[in-house]
Amino acid sequence: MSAQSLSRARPASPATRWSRRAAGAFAFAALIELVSRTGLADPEFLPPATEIVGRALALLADPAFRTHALTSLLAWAIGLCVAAVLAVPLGLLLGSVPLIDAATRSVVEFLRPIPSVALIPLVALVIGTGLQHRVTLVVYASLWPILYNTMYGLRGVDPLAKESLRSYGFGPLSVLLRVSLPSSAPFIATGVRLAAGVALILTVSTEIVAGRGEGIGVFIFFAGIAVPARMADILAGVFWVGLFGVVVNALLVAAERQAFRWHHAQRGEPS
Amino acid sequence: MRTAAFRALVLLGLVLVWEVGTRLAGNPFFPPPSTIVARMHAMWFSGPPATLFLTDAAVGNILPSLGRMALGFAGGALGGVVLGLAVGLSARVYDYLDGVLQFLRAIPPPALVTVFLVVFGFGLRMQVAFIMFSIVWPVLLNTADGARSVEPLHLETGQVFRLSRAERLFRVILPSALPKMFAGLRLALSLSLIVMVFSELLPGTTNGIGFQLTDAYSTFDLPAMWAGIVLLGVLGYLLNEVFLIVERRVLSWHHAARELVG
Amino acid sequence: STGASPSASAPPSALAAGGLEKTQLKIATLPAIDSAAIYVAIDQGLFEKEGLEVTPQVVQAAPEAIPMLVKGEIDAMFGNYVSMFAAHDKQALKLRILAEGSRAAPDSLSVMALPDSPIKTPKDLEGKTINVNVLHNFQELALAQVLKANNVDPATIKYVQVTFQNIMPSWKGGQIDAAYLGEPMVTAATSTMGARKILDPASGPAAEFPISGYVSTQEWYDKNPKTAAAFQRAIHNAAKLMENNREVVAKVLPNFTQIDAATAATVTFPYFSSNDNPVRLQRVADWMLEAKWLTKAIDVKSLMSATTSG
Amino acid sequence: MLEIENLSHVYGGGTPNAHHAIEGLNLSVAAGELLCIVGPSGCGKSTLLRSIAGLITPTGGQVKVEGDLVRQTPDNLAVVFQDYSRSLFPWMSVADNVALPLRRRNLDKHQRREAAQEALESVGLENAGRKYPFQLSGGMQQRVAIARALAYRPTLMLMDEPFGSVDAQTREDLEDLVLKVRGHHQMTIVLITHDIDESVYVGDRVVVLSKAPAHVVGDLKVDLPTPRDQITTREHSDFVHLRAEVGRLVRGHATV
Amino acid sequence: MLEIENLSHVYGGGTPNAHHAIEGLNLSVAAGELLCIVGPSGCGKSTLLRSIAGLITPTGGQVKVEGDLVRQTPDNLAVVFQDYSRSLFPWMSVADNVALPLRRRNLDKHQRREAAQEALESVGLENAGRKYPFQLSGGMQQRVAIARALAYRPTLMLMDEPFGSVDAQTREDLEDLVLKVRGHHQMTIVLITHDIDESVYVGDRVVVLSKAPAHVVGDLKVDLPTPRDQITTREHSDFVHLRAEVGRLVRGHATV
Ligand SMILES: Nc1ncnc2c1ncn2[C@@H]1O[C@H](COP(=O)(O)OP(=O)(O)OP(=O)(O)O)[C@@H](O)[C@H]1O
Ligand SMILES: Nc1ncnc2c1ncn2[C@@H]1O[C@H](COP(=O)(O)OP(=O)(O)OP(=O)(O)O)[C@@H](O)[C@H]1O
Ligand SMILES: [Mg+2]
Ligand SMILES: [Mg+2]
Repeated sequence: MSAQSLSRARPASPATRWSRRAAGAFAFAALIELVSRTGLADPEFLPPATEIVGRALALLADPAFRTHALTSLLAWAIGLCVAAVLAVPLGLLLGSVPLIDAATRSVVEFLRPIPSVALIPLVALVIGTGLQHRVTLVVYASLWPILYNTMYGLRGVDPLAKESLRSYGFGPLSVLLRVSLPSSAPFIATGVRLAAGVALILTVSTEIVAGRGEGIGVFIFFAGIAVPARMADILAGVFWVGLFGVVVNALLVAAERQAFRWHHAQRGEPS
Repeated sequence: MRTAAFRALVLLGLVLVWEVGTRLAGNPFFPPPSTIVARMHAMWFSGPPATLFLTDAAVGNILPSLGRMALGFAGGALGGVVLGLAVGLSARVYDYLDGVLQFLRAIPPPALVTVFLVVFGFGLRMQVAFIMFSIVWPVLLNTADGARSVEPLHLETGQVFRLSRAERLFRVILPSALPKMFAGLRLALSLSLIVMVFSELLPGTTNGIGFQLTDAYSTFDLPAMWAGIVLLGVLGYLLNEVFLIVERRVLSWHHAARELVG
Repeated sequence: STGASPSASAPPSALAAGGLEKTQLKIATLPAIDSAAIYVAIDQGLFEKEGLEVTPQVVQAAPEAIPMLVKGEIDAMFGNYVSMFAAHDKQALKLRILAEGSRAAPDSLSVMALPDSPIKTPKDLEGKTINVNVLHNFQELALAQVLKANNVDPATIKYVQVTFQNIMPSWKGGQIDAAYLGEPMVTAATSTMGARKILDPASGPAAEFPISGYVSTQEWYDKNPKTAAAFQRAIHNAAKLMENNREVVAKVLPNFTQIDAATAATVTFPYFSSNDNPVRLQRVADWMLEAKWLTKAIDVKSLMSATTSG
Repeated sequence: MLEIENLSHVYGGGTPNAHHAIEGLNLSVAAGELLCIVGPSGCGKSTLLRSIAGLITPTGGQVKVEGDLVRQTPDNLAVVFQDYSRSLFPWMSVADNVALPLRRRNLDKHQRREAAQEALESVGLENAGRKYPFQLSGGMQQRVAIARALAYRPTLMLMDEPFGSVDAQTREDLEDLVLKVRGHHQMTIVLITHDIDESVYVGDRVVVLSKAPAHVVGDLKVDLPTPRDQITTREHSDFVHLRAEVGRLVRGHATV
Repeated sequence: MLEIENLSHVYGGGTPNAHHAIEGLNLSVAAGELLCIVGPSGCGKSTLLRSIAGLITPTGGQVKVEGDLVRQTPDNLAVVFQDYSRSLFPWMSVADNVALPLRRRNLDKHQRREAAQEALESVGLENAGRKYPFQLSGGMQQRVAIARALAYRPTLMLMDEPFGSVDAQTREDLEDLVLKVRGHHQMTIVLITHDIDESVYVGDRVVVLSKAPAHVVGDLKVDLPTPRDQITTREHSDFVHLRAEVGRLVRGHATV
């Protein structure tokens, strides 16, 4: 994915680009390795990168860990999908009907900053503590990026494009769905990408704080209460979560490039 | 003015429903708003006039919390804008950093508490770092998106007239990216309030709204817990209103150009 | 026969055993040594003998189990008395103590200092920062009594809440002056870091301080009195079994804690209560009242079974 | 067909920057008529068009289409916007852009696609259907906007400088196309142009607007023989006379 | 001043939708010359302009400005884009839009503002400086874009249908303005237009391009007396002759 640069640089070859990515990742790992090996941070609490990755690979072979991972994955996927399905229409509604926006804004803005820590017991009380508990919290947190990006995306739509359709006698709903939505879709997609990360964080965090049964967060929690804490296990779990985030982001970016070819091609980016 | 009255009316109606509902349910986990407000008053707002009616508990908890939040938000927003622009504008920076950033973005901060602790130690530094680390992402991604979707002809115009890099950045790219950046900042603002609460669960914290809130829950002082929740809601609402005023100022051209027609 | 049996497939012996109202129980436990009795009872078939089938559910901390208890997702839970009494006092929960669980044994809790620390005696703790798992809980309550007995003003101590996992880094990093540890950390800190014991918080006035027990709601208890009694018997029997037999405990620890067999062999266990004793439990409630953690006195006896079993 | 009574429009009314774009404008257009509007740059022509299309609510007076007051966009109306490039949807292929309004007609997908292709052919873009708007030149985009309006077969067509970006030959062809389509499908057309020759060539009537605030300063009936022809019509003595007349009226109210 | 050798440009090269916009185009423009380019819609005129401005890298051949190969945008170059409305910055007032490029000139803020105001006056927009682009009509926006380029005082000016959206009178005034400025400031100008009369009136030379892929099919020297005059020049017999000649060349390569 090439970016619009300040000066027009020739797009680098895929090989160059991959080697840069590798260099970036390698530098990051090397930094951790260094900080740990030199004792800048106590290696007991921040083990070297090689150890973390080694442990992460070993965990792959552990069926219990795989169950943990799959459970988290499920909660994440359900939560993200529900959030997207709720947030996009809601964003369209709030972004296009000022009256509803005005009516709900105080409530929405009031509810938004309530942290999930405060909600954990209350949600548990109302809907129980199973999968639905995690999913509810995930939905609650990952709703917002999609909602806001939808609302702000709608505002950026070229009014002349909307007028064009209106002039053909299309009603407000058609204009919303046929012009405003596709026009703001790339920005909504960015919101979904943001939400995917938030959902991942919330899934694992909820598990760490209040999960039981299975889940990467539960795995991390138990590694943390061991004496001494199994930091390599914790960070190996973190490694897989982070890597999963990278993969999900890459997939979503690829999907965006496919779906919004018009958007990127127009900007002279190779597809 | 009319929408303001309308909003107040809606809010009033909802509070009434809440009051009636909780009274009927009689569940100690869900105290009625009147109880909560009374508790808030007793806890925070019954002080002497000299301190603007704030109690010691308010001065000792609300103010430090807001300070942490403000620092974290400022740092995170700045970092997000700078990184977002870099990643959005330079293919090279994008290649080098994107993988690492996406990796970090997915990491649940609670799993890293120990690492934060060894790197930053107890207290403000760790808390602010924690908030920054959590809120930087919406700003970063949305800024990058904004920087990437500048109207191509605007860039070409800048190029033709040989604007310097700084001029292109500050006079062309930044203004174009601003509307999207603001979406990210608005997300980050409420997020910073949420993460502030989390940061006050970190080892060694001794004050703050989040600290009071969790302490209230662990001692089952439920009205006090709800007082914390409501305070956060009110703060979030107020901060958002301030944010919108700033946004309307900064983006007046955008709103006018987009809303005038039709 | 009682129609209250939830499942027709319950073993007929259970019904015969005394007409239990409910035979399948879900109990929330903690991933700590204190919870061992319930696992021993399962392992040794003590519940089965009472006609009960118990499924333990490990939760991260006791306050999280309270919504589950209130909502009826679980039948009973293992929790520390200070939290439970606070919840009861604030009417978040109408409490019923089914069976006592654990009491602090000498050296199962310890306030410790690193080898090169200037803190040598309890007096040196004055004005120092000490960690606790959760603020305003049994750790503070017990330590306050012991400090007073050692002529140290408890009010001078600064408590900071540090999660389990972060005690060691904070301690080594100098962010806490002395560490308030429980097992198995006491053993680990002694052997790997050469940490010194400054004070045993479960000594003197706080000796055999009751820490945790098995509780349900009053409502649940009223509905299932026979089941409650059977449960109490099984727990007490397990405790009796554990009194002089470390192996039965060590065997179950890896099931629900992160303590491996080797460590299990060396750690100091708490006392597991093989009978219920309202008198020693009343002490906890009284101290809480003294610390103003309760709004009014609690008569602990009224929350406990008439049959003290044992 | 179209009646405009005492129309006024003020932009930013109430603010110190209020701008009177139109003031007390009266105009009526008969069904089937092709009315050309000329007038100085910035006088208020596009504003007038927007009022007719119901895209803005004029601050004074009224617009009636087929006797009904225009509040929303009237039925069976098509607009070719001056800023044609922004009026095309960048996320759709050219063919989809043209076919989209046809959803308002009872046509199935196949028919829509055919009608779109036909319209594109008529403006000389038979090969552009699968491209995206940004892949077309300015003039080609303008022709897509025209094709979109034509394919819709409106009864009232509003065109805002529709031929400004095409070469002379194409322009003539498009002029003739509009004349032909108008004849076939009984359209009423209001066409804004800066080309005085064009206004006389295609118009049944030419209305000249004053500079801002716009009102009518000239209303000329064009009585040239039909069908018109690019060579003979332009040589017609009436043509030469009318064009000079329009030119005089416009020049009397120019801006620079 | 400007040399174009064997220029080719293919859009979407390597894909099945590859489009040859320009092929083997040769052209040179002397310093101080005003070259008009005419050609059918979509033939590749804007593409040519973009290559000269260094905005696209042509897939073949080369462009030299003052002897230097164009890789980036050459110094002292200004462009009036065909899509003028999109080339203005919506977040800046009109005056700021015009003044922005002047930051490259060693002018202080006050001087920049004055130069901008002067340029706006010259295009008849003395009162529009404090407005925002979206508050202007199409023709006014186009004039802002022209004012911006003029204020910059480039040595090479590229104009892509710069007068397409203004009325006849304003158009003539702007034509004369460009001629005047060119004389005063020694500019070289390449101007794309669809108006054949205009090309002959303002041009020192008129180049006619073929339809896509574009190459030069006609290159006519315009030997009309200077200074030109809207009435007398257009009555000049050479003018009538040249315009017919250009018309013939364009028509021979039209699209519809
Ligand atoms: N970005 C692009 N991708 C693909 N094809 C393009 C692109 N830009 C232009 N073209 C094609 O190149 C050809 C020439 O385009 P160009 O804009 O140079 O034409 P033009 O001569 O300026 O036409 P007009 O007079 O209509 O503005 C057109 O056929 C167009 O479809
Ligand atoms: N949104 C707006 N806000 C404020 N003023 C506006 C707005 N739109 C147009 N105007 C002003 O109204 C006047 C008429 O504009 P309009 O677009 O109708 O002109 P026009 O006749 O179409 O001109 P042109 O031939 O240049 O397109 C102009 O002076 C313009 O500055
Ligand atoms: Mg107009
Ligand atoms: Mg062009």
